[in-house]
Amino acid sequence: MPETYLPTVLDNRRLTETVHALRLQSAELARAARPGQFVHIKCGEGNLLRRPVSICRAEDGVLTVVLEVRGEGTRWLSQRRAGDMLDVLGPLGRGFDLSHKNIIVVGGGIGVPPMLFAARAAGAKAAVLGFRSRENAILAEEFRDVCEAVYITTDDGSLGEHGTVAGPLERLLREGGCSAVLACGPRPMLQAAAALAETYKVPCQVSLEERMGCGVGACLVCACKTVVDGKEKMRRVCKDGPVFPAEEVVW
Amino acid sequence: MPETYLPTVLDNRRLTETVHALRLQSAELARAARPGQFVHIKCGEGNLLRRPVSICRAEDGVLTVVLEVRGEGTRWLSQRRAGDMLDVLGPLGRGFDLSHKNIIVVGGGIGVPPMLFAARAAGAKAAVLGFRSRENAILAEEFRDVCEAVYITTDDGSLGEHGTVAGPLERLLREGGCSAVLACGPRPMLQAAAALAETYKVPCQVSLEERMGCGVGACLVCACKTVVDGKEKMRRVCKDGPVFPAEEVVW
Amino acid sequence: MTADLSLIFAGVKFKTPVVVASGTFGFGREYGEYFDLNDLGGICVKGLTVKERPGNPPPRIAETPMGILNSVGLQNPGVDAFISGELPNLRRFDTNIIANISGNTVEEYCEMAEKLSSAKVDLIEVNISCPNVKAGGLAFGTSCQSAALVTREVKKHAAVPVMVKLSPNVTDIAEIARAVEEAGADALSLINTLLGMRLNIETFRPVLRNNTGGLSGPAVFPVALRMVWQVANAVSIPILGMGGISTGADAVEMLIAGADMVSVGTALFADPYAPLSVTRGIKAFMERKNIKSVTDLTGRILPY
Amino acid sequence: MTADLSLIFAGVKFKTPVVVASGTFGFGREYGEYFDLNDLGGICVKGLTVKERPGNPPPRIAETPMGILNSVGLQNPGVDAFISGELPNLRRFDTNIIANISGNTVEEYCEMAEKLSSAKVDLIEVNISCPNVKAGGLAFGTSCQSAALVTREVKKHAAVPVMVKLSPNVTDIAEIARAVEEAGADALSLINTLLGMRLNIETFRPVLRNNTGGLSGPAVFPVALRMVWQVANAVSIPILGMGGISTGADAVEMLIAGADMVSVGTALFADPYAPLSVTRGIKAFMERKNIKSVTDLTGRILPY
Ligand SMILES: Cc1cc2nc3c(=O)[nH]c(=O)nc-3n(C[C@H](O)[C@H](O)[C@H](O)COP(=O)(O)OP(=O)(O)OC[C@H]3O[C@@H](n4cnc5c(N)ncnc54)[C@H](O)[C@@H]3O)c2cc1C
Ligand SMILES: Cc1cc2nc3c(=O)[nH]c(=O)nc-3n(C[C@H](O)[C@H](O)[C@H](O)COP(=O)(O)OP(=O)(O)OC[C@H]3O[C@@H](n4cnc5c(N)ncnc54)[C@H](O)[C@@H]3O)c2cc1C
Ligand SMILES: Cc1cc2nc3c(=O)[nH]c(=O)nc-3n(C[C@H](O)[C@H](O)[C@H](O)COP(=O)(O)O)c2cc1C
Ligand SMILES: Cc1cc2nc3c(=O)[nH]c(=O)nc-3n(C[C@H](O)[C@H](O)[C@H](O)COP(=O)(O)O)c2cc1C
Ligand code: FES
Ligand code: FES
Repeated sequence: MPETYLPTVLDNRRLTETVHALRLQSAELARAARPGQFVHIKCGEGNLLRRPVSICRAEDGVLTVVLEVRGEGTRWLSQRRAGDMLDVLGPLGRGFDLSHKNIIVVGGGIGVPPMLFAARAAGAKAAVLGFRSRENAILAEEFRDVCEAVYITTDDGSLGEHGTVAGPLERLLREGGCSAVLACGPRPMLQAAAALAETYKVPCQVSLEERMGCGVGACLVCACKTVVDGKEKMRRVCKDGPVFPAEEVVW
Repeated sequence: MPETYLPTVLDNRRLTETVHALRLQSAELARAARPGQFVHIKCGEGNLLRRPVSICRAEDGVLTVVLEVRGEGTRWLSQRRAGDMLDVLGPLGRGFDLSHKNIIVVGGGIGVPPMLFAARAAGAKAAVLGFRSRENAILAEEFRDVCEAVYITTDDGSLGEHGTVAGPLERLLREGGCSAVLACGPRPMLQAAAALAETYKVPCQVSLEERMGCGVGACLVCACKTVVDGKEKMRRVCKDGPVFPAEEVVW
Repeated sequence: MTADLSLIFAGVKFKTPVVVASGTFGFGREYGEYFDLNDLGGICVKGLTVKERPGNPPPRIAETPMGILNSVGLQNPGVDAFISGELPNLRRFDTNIIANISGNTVEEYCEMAEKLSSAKVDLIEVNISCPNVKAGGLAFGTSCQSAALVTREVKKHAAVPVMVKLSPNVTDIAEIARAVEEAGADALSLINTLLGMRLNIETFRPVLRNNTGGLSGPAVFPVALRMVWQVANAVSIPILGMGGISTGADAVEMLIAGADMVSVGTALFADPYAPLSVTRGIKAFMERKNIKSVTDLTGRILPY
Repeated sequence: MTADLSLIFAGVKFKTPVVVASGTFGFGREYGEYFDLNDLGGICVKGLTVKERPGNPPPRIAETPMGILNSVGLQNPGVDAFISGELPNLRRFDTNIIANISGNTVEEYCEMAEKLSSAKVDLIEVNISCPNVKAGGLAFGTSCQSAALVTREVKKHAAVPVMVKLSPNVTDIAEIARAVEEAGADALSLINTLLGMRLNIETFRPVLRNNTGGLSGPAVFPVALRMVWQVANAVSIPILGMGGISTGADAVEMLIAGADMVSVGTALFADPYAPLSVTRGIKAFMERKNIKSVTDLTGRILPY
């Protein structure tokens, strides 16, 4: 059941210049969390709205989130220290359908963390991770621990393959033997992954982002356009998603 | 010169259930402070306006303020810990005129702290301090260190004399030999002190309170009605006061 | 002493004076996972239109200092789908259901009022103040004539009490309140959102895809309180006050200013339990002040 | 690249587009102790009236979520005392002096405009939007007719450019802006404060002795921004935008929305140096974005 919890920060580890991993102590959150779900975190008194952050790991009573400083809210979060208490609503949303064998997970930038949770839970066949540059790469070791193969690409070629995730993903799909693509990252990346998966007739699930109000499905501000049974339908990223079958998304 | 400073909290000592003494490290503030002046303190991101708080002591690079929890702002202040930084504008306002011999200082409730600064600076002859009850009494020892005599009254008689400051003050004035009364506290107390001083033809100065905006004299929200040269005049508690000659105040 | 929070509002009995605001609570299903809907005085459901509406394109929300802007644009399944698909579920709870309606024409308002009366909602809230749609909405709410016209016609078609929701984007809200009262409204609710805007300075684009949106949340509370006071002085029908209420103390202020009941909206987004803590806060205040009935709080203001 | 912050506004040269808002800066003496007044684009002085006014009784201020309510009620020494006692001091600085005037009658506005023109202030700001006084003020600002009338008459008596300050407490601010432009105004400033209220629930009393007051500060920023955008789309005379600006980013938003200059008011109370940091913030933004002249920022919004 989603609920409001007041977990304590166990530690705050800086992964890159702007990305922090926070481990939160909460048996309930860790137990209830599913890959692809997110939590909605209150970021200080100054900010009225909570901030949605994906769950990166949930184990042994500890929930890990990885966040990039983008504005005031994420800056406030990045400054939390061990012992601080957070106000967290969650876990929220519909996560990934992991009832597939031989899953490829695809993550781009700050879309990488939730894919670790999915990869771990699914025992993914391969992970394809895209970053801007070597300095922005995160969690590569963790993926190597849980995936059979990990492919890294960078926009500037400073780490792994030069280019986008599309390269390794296409090769993997061409090789065959994979039965689902799961992706989170910037919209163009999701669109490219979905297009490739379609070409190779592999089902694809994408995790979308949208600005949120309530986070629980009541206010309808996080709408995204989808097609269900040939009919256009506005659905809620927070409640019907954030994960959607790629073929339902109107890009 | 008044300025904005970012002093560090040296310690936060709880004096009663709701009253805290904060010592702030700031050579500049301590050097510039005069008895009767106040500082304007930012109380967290949630509160737009600063809060005016009188200076209780200023010595050796340390400024002491004593505050009572009344609402959100003072609650926030009361929760500051050693090492925290405050945003303080000051010292502000016109303080007491101490160019008198044999001064009697009168304080009531949370109006007591600024009188300690005045008593210490003036080497006051006597202090008359009024509290609701024994539990609310503060700073009595400190006054004994700097005044020849200290009289305490409580509304319920649980400490010192039963009644208000008017009792001891009238006796002291009747005895004679005092040349000025300086007072800070609730309005009815100030009015009573002023009336007694007038009866005994002793000049009296009172420190007023009003809700403030800028704190520096620019916005005119802290107006109080005074009479100067027989003419009514709105004056600014923050800049023309908080200390006014009692005979100029329109009660 | 146990404070009595119940009251009769526009002829309808409410267990508590705390309802949830239209558009912030969907049709009750989502927050129903968090607390017992039986604990609410009432539920104003998401704004309904004659036909299904997809609403405006996203982004539909922007944050502002102690407020939010929304431009949902009345996304809803249409009045018929509400009656068949949502109302039966809501009816399982012992709380009042207030149907919020927005029409493109006076006829549309009337059509919905008829259908919802037959479906036996407890109250109809006539929204003439939505700032996020082109036709209808705000246009009806900014002149006395059109506000009165909608009210009069809806009253002819409604078999349940009619409450009219006023816009704060007007020069004189009391004047409109009086016009609506004269036209036969059973109650008033206010305020809807204040029209506002935010820009992204990196892209020079509005944050909202709709350019502008409606401001709600604590930032608007002092404006809402002033308007409730002005309207309470102008009319004698009951008032549902809202706009930025997030604590019991806020609600008490609103009641004292002249509201008979209060709505909690945006506060839900920070705290899903806000309507319950607001209710508890009102009760605690009454007991501390020895006020027996919540009706004794309404309009208790002592103006200078 | 060094960004050029200077501009011509209503025919007057300004060093920077940042001025301080009327009523928040007195006559410059107090904040002049904190920073060099030469660093300001201009100073809008405290609202002036023909005769000295004591203002409203205190309390005159209340805090609200990210905002304040004030009910000063135009306390000022009168226009003559300003000209003889304050203007000479202000004239020592290389910054523009904008005289803000409020009349009980059209004649009073004209009388002040004449005197201040002779005294050679740089601009006259006609306040038809003060919510804190009974006569004059807001009454003139809520109808097109009266707003246009005041503007037309003041223009006949003013020998310096005339800027009219609009009220946000209206249904359609663009309509009033157009009326004032047609009546000959050289510029517009907006917004004045939104009428609001707070209560003390312990005493059932309004916090302000005047019952209501004017809301300013960050809470009103999204409303101010929307109004500046609407007015910029409606008129071609320059706009001084204000309402809740406290950072360089806020000011940039306001300029992009269509303001030619911005005012900083309430932000001073939290930070006396706010006008300087706002100026620096605009400059840094322009340099980062490679925008040469601040006039290239104005109205650069890309609406959907
Ligand atoms: C389902 C979901 C999962 C996410 N998971 C992560 C994650 O694991 N790690 C991470 O670093 N970020 C994640 N994000 C993005 C993160 O929510 C935003 O970066 C964050 O809200 C920005 O807040 P701010 O105050 O720092 O920025 P500001 O720009 O100051 O925020 C202003 C407002 O816009 C909203 N907003 C701004 N950017 C976004 C965005 N990209 N998505 C949604 N709302 C936004 C904010 O929530 C806030 O309401 C996720 C977003 C969604 C929708
Ligand atoms: C010159 C001066 C000196 C003061 N010295 C002291 C002192 O040494 N110790 C101390 O404990 N208190 C002092 N006070 C009172 C103190 O400023 C208020 O108790 C405090 O501002 C309350 O803020 P709050 O947020 O806790 O209360 P809230 O009631 O939540 O405050 C709401 C608003 O009202 C204002 N306000 C409320 N009460 C007062 C008040 N009595 N005076 C002025 N503004 C008020 C606040 O500043 C704030 O803007 C002094 C006041 C003045 C004017
Ligand atoms: C996301 C959102 C959607 C809303 N939708 C509606 C609506 O459909 N009909 C309506 O009358 N008011 C709608 N409102 C306005 C609220 O009902 C309420 O009048 C306003 O938000 C002020 O109250 P608050 O500050 O407590 O939220 C909406 C408000 C929000 C925030
Ligand atoms: C204390 C105070 C006094 C004011 N007095 C005046 C005034 O005399 N004349 C006027 O035109 N506006 C007056 N205003 C309004 C401001 O000039 C400005 O329009 C408004 O505060 C919005 O800007 P801000 O949010 O930056 O303060 C006053 C505002 C405040 C807060
Ligand atoms: S954020 Fe409210 S419905 Fe998704
Ligand atoms: S608080 Fe602004 S003049 Fe005193």
